[in-house]
Amino acid sequence: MMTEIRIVSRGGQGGVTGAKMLAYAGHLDGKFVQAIPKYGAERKGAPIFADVRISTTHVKTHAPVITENTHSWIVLDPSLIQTIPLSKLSQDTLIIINSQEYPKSLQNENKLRIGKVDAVKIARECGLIKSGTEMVSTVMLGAWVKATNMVSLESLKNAVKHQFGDGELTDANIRSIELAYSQFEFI
Amino acid sequence: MMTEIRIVSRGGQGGVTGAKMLAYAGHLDGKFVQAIPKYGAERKGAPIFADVRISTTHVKTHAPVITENTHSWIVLDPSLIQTIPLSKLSQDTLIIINSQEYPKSLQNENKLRIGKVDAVKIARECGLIKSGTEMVSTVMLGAWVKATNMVSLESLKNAVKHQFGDGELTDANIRSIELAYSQFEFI
Amino acid sequence: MNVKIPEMMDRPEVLLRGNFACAGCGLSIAYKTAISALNRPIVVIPACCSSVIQSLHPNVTYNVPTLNIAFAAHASAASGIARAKKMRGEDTTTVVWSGDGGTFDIGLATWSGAAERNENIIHFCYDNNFYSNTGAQRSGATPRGAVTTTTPGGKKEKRKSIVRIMAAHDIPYIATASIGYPRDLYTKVKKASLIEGYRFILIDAPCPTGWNSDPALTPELGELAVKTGYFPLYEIEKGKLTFSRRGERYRDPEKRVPIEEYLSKQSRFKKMTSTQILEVKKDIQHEWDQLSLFE
Amino acid sequence: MNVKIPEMMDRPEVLLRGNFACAGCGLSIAYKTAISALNRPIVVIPACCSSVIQSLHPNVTYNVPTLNIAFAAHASAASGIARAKKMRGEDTTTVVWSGDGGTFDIGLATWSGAAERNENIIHFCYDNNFYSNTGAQRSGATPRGAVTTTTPGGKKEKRKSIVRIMAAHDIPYIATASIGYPRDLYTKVKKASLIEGYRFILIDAPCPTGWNSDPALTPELGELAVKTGYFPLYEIEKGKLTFSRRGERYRDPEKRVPIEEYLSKQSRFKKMTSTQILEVKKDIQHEWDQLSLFE
Amino acid sequence: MKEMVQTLEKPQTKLMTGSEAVATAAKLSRPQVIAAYPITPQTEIVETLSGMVTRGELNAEYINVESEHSAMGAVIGASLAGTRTFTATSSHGLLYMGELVWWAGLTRIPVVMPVVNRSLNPWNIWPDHQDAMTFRDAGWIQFYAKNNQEVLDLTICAFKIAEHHKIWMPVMVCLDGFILSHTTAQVEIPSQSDVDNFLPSFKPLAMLDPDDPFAHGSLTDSEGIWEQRMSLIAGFDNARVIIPQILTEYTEKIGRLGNYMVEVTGDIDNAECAIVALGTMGEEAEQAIEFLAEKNIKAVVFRPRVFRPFPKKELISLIKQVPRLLVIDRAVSFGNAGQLAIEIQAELYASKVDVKFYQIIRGLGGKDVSYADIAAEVEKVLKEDK
Amino acid sequence: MKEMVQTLEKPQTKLMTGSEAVATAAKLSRPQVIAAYPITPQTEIVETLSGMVTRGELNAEYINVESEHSAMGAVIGASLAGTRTFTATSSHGLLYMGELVWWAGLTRIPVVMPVVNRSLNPWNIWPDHQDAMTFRDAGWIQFYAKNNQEVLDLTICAFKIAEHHKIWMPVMVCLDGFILSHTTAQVEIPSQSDVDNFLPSFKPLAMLDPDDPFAHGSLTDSEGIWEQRMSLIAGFDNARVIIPQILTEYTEKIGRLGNYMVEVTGDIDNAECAIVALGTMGEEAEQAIEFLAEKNIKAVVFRPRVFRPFPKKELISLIKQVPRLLVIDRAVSFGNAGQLAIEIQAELYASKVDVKFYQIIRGLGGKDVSYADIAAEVEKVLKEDK
Amino acid sequence: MNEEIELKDPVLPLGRPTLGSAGETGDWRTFRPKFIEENCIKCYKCWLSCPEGTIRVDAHGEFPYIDYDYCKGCGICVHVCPGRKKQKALEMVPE
Amino acid sequence: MNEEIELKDPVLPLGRPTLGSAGETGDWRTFRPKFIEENCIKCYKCWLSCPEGTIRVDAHGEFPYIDYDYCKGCGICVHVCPGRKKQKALEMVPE
Ligand SMILES: Cc1ncc(C[n+]2csc(CCOP(=O)(O)OP(=O)(O)O)c2C)c(N)n1
Ligand SMILES: Cc1ncc(C[n+]2csc(CCOP(=O)(O)OP(=O)(O)O)c2C)c(N)n1
Ligand code: SF4
Ligand code: SF4
Ligand code: SF4
Ligand code: SF4
Repeated sequence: MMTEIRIVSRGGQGGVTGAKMLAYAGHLDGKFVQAIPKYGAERKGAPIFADVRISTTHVKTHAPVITENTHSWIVLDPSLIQTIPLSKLSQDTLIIINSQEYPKSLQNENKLRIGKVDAVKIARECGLIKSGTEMVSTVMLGAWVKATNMVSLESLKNAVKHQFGDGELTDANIRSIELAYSQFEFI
Repeated sequence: MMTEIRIVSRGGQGGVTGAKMLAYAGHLDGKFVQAIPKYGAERKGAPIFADVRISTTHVKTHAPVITENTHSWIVLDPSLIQTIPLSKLSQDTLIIINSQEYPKSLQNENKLRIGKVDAVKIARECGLIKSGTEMVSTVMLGAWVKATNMVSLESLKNAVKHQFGDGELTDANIRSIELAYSQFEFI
Repeated sequence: MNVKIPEMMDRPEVLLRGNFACAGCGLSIAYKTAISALNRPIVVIPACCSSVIQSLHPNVTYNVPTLNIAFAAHASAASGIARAKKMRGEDTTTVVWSGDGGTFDIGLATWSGAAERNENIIHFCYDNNFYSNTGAQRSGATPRGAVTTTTPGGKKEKRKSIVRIMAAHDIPYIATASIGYPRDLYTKVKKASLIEGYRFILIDAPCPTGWNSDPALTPELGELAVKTGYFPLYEIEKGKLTFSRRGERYRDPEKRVPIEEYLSKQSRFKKMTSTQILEVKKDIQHEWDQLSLFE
Repeated sequence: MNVKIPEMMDRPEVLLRGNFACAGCGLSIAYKTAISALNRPIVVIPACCSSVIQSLHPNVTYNVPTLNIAFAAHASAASGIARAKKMRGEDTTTVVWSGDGGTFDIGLATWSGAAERNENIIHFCYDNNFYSNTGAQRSGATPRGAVTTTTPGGKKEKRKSIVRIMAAHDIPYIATASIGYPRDLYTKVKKASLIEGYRFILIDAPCPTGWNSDPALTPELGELAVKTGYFPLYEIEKGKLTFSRRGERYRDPEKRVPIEEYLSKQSRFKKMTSTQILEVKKDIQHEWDQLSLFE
Repeated sequence: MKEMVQTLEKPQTKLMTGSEAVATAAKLSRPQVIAAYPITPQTEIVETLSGMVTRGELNAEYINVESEHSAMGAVIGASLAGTRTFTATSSHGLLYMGELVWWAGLTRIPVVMPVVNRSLNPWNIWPDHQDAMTFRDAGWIQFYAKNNQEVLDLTICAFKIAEHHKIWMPVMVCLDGFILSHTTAQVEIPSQSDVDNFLPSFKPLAMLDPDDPFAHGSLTDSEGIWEQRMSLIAGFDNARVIIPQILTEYTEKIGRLGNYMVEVTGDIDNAECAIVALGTMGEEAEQAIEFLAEKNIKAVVFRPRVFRPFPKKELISLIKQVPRLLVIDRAVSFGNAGQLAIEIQAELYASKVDVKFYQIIRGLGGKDVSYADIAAEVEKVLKEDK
Repeated sequence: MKEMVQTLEKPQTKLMTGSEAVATAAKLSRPQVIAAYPITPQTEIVETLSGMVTRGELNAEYINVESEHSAMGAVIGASLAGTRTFTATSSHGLLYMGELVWWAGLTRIPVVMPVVNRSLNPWNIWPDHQDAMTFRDAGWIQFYAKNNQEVLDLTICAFKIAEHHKIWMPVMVCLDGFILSHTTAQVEIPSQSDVDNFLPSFKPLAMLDPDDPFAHGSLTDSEGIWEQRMSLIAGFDNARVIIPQILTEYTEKIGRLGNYMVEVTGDIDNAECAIVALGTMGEEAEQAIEFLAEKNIKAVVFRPRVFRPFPKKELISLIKQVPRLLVIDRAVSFGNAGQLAIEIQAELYASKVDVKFYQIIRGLGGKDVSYADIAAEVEKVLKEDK
Repeated sequence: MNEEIELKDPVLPLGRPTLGSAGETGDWRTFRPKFIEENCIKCYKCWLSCPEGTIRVDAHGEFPYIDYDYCKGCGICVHVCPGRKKQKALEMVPE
Repeated sequence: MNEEIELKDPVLPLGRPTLGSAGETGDWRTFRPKFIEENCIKCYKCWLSCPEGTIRVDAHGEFPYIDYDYCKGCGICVHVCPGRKKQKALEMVPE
């Protein structure tokens, strides 16, 4: 069993680090994992994505996730919904969006499972702001865990600890995960 | 018909230029020719050789002359006789030596045709001295032409002109050729 | 005398909007200002951040003919262009646009040869003090004490004095300039463009991403580098050095803004101890002393 | 103060008899004198005449450990050796032995990097003013007006001032020396060997074959280069220049032997016009003027 | 020799990128002199190692050279001065050090160099094998790794192989840029003592030493060159024998790696088609055959893990057992074809093996190649050959 | 296309070395920018050309660069600035410019570069093909000349081939160091007007021009790279067609050269063995078959004059006609075999040709190879295969 | 031999100058510079220092304006703006 | 697989210091330096400048002598020899 997740974000939002943390959480749960950042020449602010695979056996593929097979899309910036090739998605694909409200462009997509969380708000609440940008990636991971239960909340928190070490930043991120976990809702 | 000649000399004696002139003389006679200097890291004074081929058809080989096939050896310095692999030479191979007297080491070689000319003397007579070294190569070519008639004396002289242009040097060289032509003797 | 802004306003748009440069990019300011001052430039760009900001093929942000070339081949490729255009009788200005890595390090022999031949080239080096393209590694231009990804404990050596190295080649024109003083830069480029032979202009070009500085402060960091004496502004014409109006006063260490003000605005200097800062001050003074010899 | 000959007499034999060098070879004198002054040297030799005179494998004329390396890799290979021996705790002296081509041209970036890192190396450049190995082509060290096989009309540019370029790197020790003054050379090498870091010694080493000069005159040409002011002798220690006892007096152009005496002994300068000779005199004076700034 | 295969049954102990795996392996191997120059996508290796040296975790001299030519120059010097050496590069960096890559190969310098494969110009930072393939003649042993675990294990083995006194050659460990270098995956890290037990300290065959002087690489005539070239050929023959031994020793002492030159994945006996590919494309092909199995198509993967020495015998004895062969190259010899395809065909000819042969080129300039793509190619082969 | 062969029936008009032949050909071709760096045994080319420029016999800019990397950099720049360009190198010089050799190949710079073949390190100035072979992947057309006449003729053709708008690629003309470069032989020199008539002035496909700006070689994604690589492959396909046409035109307008990609010498119908070799070893083999004929042994020589594009079809259609094949390489892909042998075998496999195949390596580091040696090898083949 | 194949034209590595070669980089912004006309003294320092060329001026003497399609929101223009009586003519506001 | 092949030792490119590595270079000579003992002041300038090391001195205070096996006859020693009262202690004579 292999689960493929794509995190869609803008340079600077923490999407790549988020992918690593998610993979790490899977790793702590005893799964085989992979985190693939898609590198380009893009700079801060440009759209980028990173893929995560969580599997019960060693992952042999190295390619970016295949659209049809992707289990979940975690979208860190609502303006990036347009980059998702909706028509190619399979039945029940999960899309989690950082957004206050239900995105209009998805209103008629009934083969998908769509959820949202106001990650910007949570990030601000928790003080997760760097150079003026809200760091929403851990928030979004918290929401995804709530939605899927595919890694344990505990492991995700430990992954955050592993990433940021002990200290305020970790505390803030863990708090944000908890908030997201409680505030996430399917639409 | 292809004739192969090896000129044995020391760096600075003009052996390589001699090979070029001999080839040029053959060229003027309407033959196909080749002059191959054997280049090494050797400096002035070190033993070197240069090969000449004169042929009635286009010369296809690019290798140094093969010992057994070599028609003539032109030896610009008697101390270099020792470098000739005498035992490998074929019947009637011609060896022409710059020497005043008959070299002892060749006294028992009766399968060979051996000739000599006192090229040092002739070169001095003609003023062919450069940085203290007698330039004996044209002298030796004159002797070779006498011995073999394989290129015309005229062509050899023209080759010298081609090499050194008009002027004293050419005149001296031509004189040296004539002297060698008259003084050469088989032993 | 510096050109007035209105005189600059009809300059051509050489760097088109909407490219890959980071927000607040110092090299963009440098490029726009310098290249727009030239007559029919042809620009050679070796590997550096400038080869990234130009965006992806088949589009490009540079609005002038541009040859991308291997890291160490800037001045040689430019030599080829300059000679070819001479053969063709075309009126163009051949330019090398290189980072400090390309100029101070891997490509040094290349430009030194071109400088010796006195090729008809203007060589610009925009200096962000490190390899920005590949993620902030040490270069020969990295100042003592600066943390880079290959000098995580801070660089031990002082920065190469590329200008003095250039000056030893006795080329006709050398200048330093800064994106903190765009009019000064523009004026110097205009002046250089009237001279024949190998000309060199070193441009201080802060990199907010690599220096971890506020993008809005890019020009201010340029100014501070001048005011602290860290980056003196001057020209060397036929071997004779003149400090620029903007720079002259910082000859007097007393008049300089304390270097700490400059250092504290960039996290790359965060680890510096006070002894190291003292050494840097010595490096600065040493450079001024050496430069003064050429006055 | 120069060492006395008797003090030199127990020096090791570093260059064995019976090698491929031409008769009267200047580099042989330079090598013998310089390398024999060192403690446990390990010598890195890039492509140059020194890689030829060593004779054919499996024999070698050099009686010290020698690494032959690619033309542009001298100072980097030496950096590797110096660091490795440091790791191993072995007491050796790492040396670059390069011609002017390797130093002035193709390998310039290499040593510049090593100099910036202040690697613990002594870099010798024996300077015969051109590429001797390959048959007398132009190098960055070729003086204006000299005929080489790639400048058959005489070189148009003046020679690079490699010493000023080195000096701009602020390395701890720089010296010029000549095979015309072997004791001076030996003394300088001894001195350099006591200093740590990147040290550079430029040795004037006439090449009778390439210069078409009488082999017996090799040392005299070395002397003449000094006496005509063409090749000033000096040391630069920590940035401070001192002209050597043997060289100081030629600061005064009046005291110099006329350059024509030097030029006329080498057929490479045969084609020079009097205007060119005047230019060369200017080049010489320019170099002295520039050097004097560092006193 | 008993066959061993890479075992990855349990989740491994650390998550790391391929670059970190290289740096970790290097650190465990205790190089004494490191010289390197940054280039995307190799930079993380260099940065990590310089951090280790700075923090004192690795007792080595780290030389921040000013170019790749100098990086290789420095490690050649350091190796001959008697130390274990390490460098890493990619793409244009590899080309820029090309002259010295040859130098190290032809004069037998046992340096270890990971090459993070990246395409060549025009500027493009994404992976293909054009860079490393350019040096397939140059007297280097070449490994191509399929995943981060193999990157780590092979890098440690590379030192032992390079420094084996019957081999004494440089070794390149190739890993696909980004695909491995920047991808995080699980890697099991051996303990320092296990590695020390496997890899003894550096024992120079010849060392620059004032007490026993020699000249290295001096002017050599044709006879000397011939002798050295023949010795290099013999060295590769030795390597064919010794590499599996060293891989065996590693697997026994440290585990997991396997001792094959060519890895076989799948059911060779029933395979309708075999796929040959290097590096991550090889592991991708493994996924592809699982994917094909779902469609009831049987295929097998032969992945040469070693490209130099070229594993002729191993490949031939495998190919003999299958009816069809699909070779996928990630590089081209322009004016002819894919390098891997050319060399395999040559061997097939020499061994008179008859197999239906198909060759394709994929993944140039970082073009994605997924298991689905590979599977589709296999299906195409089967359709064409009906 | 009717077949034409190199004709050398009458003594030619001038005696010159291979280097002079190159320089003469270059001069006749009117390059506008020349940049080169000396290296044995290429120096005479560079020196002769700089003399011609200095004396005003050739109207060109001559750039005395400070390294080969810069030589190739300069001609790339000059070519894109709209001029015909020329350089020449050898051995380590070729390696040192390697990064830019690739640059010229992959970004399509129509420069012409003779390579005077010389062995690689340790220092050795004598000939073999290791230097040029290293760049067989690099997107260059490669010729190997057998004698000084061919050197001259091919160099002139090289410009026309490089600059053909359906090819637009760099061309390397390889000549064996010393064996050709320093050997004096007869060469017929075409008149300037004949050459001008054959070779029109330079017409850039794209030029750096302030009136029509573009960026050359800028950052390119996988799709762009793929497109350019496929175009390069197509360019070689074009070259296969166009090269014989240009050689035909040369032979018609100027004479002598012949229009084949692979030269055949000897009686193919009765040959017991065919010999394949490049450059002067090819002509040496021609002599060898005459030598063998005296012993009543019939052999034939297939000499690929073009190695890139690899003349597959031509070789295969010839090899099909003989029972035995002896391939002689003057270089090695260490860890596998001779490059020529590998590629021919691959083709034999692909074309399912059955021939008794023999391969040897000869002449490394300048080891002499005479016709007698080659003849002996043929005899050995015949003895072995009885 | 195979003259009849179609000879394709070479694809050269040429990029053409293009506005927005990297897309509409305005959406990289999190803050935007806002122009306050009454404070502007038309010194054009913003124009001079904007790395993006997104401070536009139609002619000397006109007010500058901002091309928000490409402005990356670096804040330099605001930082360098002297404004009138210490009141800047530009300020950063959140997107 | 083929463990039984004999594993040869690598041939490394090592040259060893050898007297006369290029042969007895004395035969490159056309003139030879001749030593005239009575004129020698033991200044050892010849020793200092001989490129070949073929001016030999057994110990300080002894007379120099010449190793004719390797002396290339360049004449430097003669040229630099000051000699006694302008009478050189070395002169070149034809071989
Ligand atoms: C031969 C080679 N080595 C390394 C690289 C990788 N590389 C590309 S740009 C760069 C650094 C450029 O630094 P600099 O010249 O200072 O320009 P910046 O990136 O700072 O703008 C490096 C190391 C390369 N492209 N080619
Ligand atoms: C990369 C490379 N380019 C060119 C050469 C050929 N080459 C060998 S030595 C040499 C010139 C050396 O000149 P210099 O350093 O002045 O030393 P010299 O020969 O004068 O002693 C050249 C061009 C080479 N070996 N390698
Ligand atoms: S900098 Fe401020 S005051 Fe000056 S023109 Fe721009 S907006 Fe107006
Ligand atoms: S915020 Fe930055 S990019 Fe935008 S207009 Fe101001 S200076 Fe230009
Ligand atoms: S130079 Fe002359 S005087 Fe001095 S030691 Fe030698 S031979 Fe004697
Ligand atoms: S002639 Fe020359 S080589 Fe001979 S001893 Fe005198 S200086 Fe030495």
